[in-house]
Amino acid sequence: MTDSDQGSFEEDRMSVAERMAAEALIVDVDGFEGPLDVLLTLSRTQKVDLRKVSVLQLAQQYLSFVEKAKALRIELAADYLVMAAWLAFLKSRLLLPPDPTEEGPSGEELAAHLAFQLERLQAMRDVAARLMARDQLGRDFFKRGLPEDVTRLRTVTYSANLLDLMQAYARIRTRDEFRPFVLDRESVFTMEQALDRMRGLIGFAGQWTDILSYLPEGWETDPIKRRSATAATFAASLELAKEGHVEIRQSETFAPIELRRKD
Amino acid sequence: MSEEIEQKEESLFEAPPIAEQERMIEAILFASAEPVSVAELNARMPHGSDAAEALAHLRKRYEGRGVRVVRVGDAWAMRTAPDLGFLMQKETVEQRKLSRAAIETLAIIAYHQPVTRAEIEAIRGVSVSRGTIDLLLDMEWIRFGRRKMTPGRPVTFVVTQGFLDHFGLENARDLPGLKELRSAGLLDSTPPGLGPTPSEGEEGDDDENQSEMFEEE
Amino acid sequence: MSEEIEQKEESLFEAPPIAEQERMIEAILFASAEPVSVAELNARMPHGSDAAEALAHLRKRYEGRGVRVVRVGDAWAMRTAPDLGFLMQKETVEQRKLSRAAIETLAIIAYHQPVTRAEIEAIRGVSVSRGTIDLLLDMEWIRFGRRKMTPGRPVTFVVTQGFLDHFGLENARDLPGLKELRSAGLLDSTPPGLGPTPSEGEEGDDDENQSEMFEEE
Repeated sequence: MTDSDQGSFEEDRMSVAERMAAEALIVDVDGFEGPLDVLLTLSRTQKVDLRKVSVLQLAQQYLSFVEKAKALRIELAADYLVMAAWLAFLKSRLLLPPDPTEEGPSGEELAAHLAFQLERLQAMRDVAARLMARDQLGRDFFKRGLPEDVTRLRTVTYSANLLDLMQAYARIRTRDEFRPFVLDRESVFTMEQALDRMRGLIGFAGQWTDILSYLPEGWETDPIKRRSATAATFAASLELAKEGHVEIRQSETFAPIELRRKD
Repeated sequence: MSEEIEQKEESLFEAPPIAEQERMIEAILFASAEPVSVAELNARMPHGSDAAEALAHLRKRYEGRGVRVVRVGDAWAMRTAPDLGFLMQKETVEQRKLSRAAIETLAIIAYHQPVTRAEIEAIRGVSVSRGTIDLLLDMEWIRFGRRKMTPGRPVTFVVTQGFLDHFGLENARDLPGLKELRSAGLLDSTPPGLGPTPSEGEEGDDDENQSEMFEEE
Repeated sequence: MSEEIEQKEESLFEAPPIAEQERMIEAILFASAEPVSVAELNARMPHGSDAAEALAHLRKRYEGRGVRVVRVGDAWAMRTAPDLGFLMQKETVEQRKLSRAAIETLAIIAYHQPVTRAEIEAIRGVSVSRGTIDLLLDMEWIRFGRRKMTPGRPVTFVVTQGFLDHFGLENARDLPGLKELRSAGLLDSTPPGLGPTPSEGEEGDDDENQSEMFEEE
């Protein structure tokens, strides 16, 4: 390293080669993987064991790197600037006598931690390189080219437990009960049907006749059908009376309802 | 990288020792996806090698081993010894859940045996595939029962002792009835207050069935 | 879904002689492209066999041959001798070009496992892209490990058997330079002699991590 008479150890302590390297850094800033990567590269210019790296000098190198980047109007990502601020802080801590009232780690501790981070990153890079330099499968050593497949003799056994069985049965037996509610059309005789039927018959009803005699054939015995047919016939009788085709009478409560043609 | 070495070796013009050639063939045959001819071996090995001779040594070395060097057409390959073929089989027992169709069919047979296929279909409301019946027969959970004394004399199905064993039943009478299923919450989806339901009406039949259920073999 | 249950070979016969067991293992390992675990070897061999012992014999037999018996984690495989790689241009598989970020991330996972993403980022000083992790997962060189018992229970990454196989490592303890790194304190999160710093408060876990580091599959 060349000594400089200007006192400040900053840029002048750097050799031409180092300065060119620093400039190359800036041009190449996209190629860096963040501030730590830059710091690691800068620390190499100190040409010492990473354990003996001067963090103060490194901080200075980094700060001047950021300054130059700014001068060259290179947009630096925020984390580069955060690192710069932190290093500026670290630098002041290292340069000023320790303030006993100050809390937190000392400047030396912070510096040691930074040096450790750099050393650790470098160590990881070294072992990564060693790892990749190993013999590799498919490049240096090979697996069986024609593996003989294991034939699987597959026996399938089926399982079901009692609960499955009962649930299955329950499912089948409840299915019927759960069909959507629909009227059982088979045992329903509608008023329209009754009207049709009676219109054809009232022509013969010259005398008073019990309306129950108009129930359709086959609907008299089954109670459900009988009820439906009776109601329909009654309603149809009222409708016919309303239309003026028939007359209706009932002698007393619950007595037969009779009708006859109205001329 | 590898080219460099090869060039170096070729430039020496001296064939590697036969033991080394044997190693090479071993590696090539092992890694190759296809049988390799002697010509190709020679082409791949350093200049001056004698693949045929090295191959003969290799063949001898593997005699009686778990792997052997075999001729395939006019090429060579390594294969596992034929007597160890059984090791290349992996016996696995796969447990599968019975399909819904199968378990429903089985349940109907268990509750209504002896039951014809037509009856099963009437109860399930869908047709029963031949495969489902075959599977249950195959598993020996059902078997053919007596023919029914109805027109066509259809075959019936009944459950087997194996079925009873599997489900931990002494006999099919132990199967819970619909009332029990309901009280066990298995039928709890029945809307309340419907009064006597058709299914309950059939419970009377169940007893009847069950007397029929245990026909002798 | 379908559970496979290895059917234990029940044999009333005595285990085959060790030389025969060796042949069997030879055949099984030879036939398989992927490492086979000792447990699987035992399962496939006749009842009473001792795969571990037979393996030791077999390994010895293949010493110095063109093909070797190698250990990969808790499994075993046969692989060609690395010095014969030059013969295998035909078998060489195109290696995926890994970015520097991917290589470093892989190394950090291998040496620091189980390691969280945040820890990887602390070491590299930059964020780790999702693509890098995905690529390594996709290559089956890394997999998810146990969650860390720290707030948020972050997932961790560990290297796989495939990673060991690819780099010819018997187990993660054999990683080059691992011992030196550990004794230099470079696998810790803080420099030796310094307490945890506010930025890396997870130090307490480290000792625990390292004992965990070689968790079995």
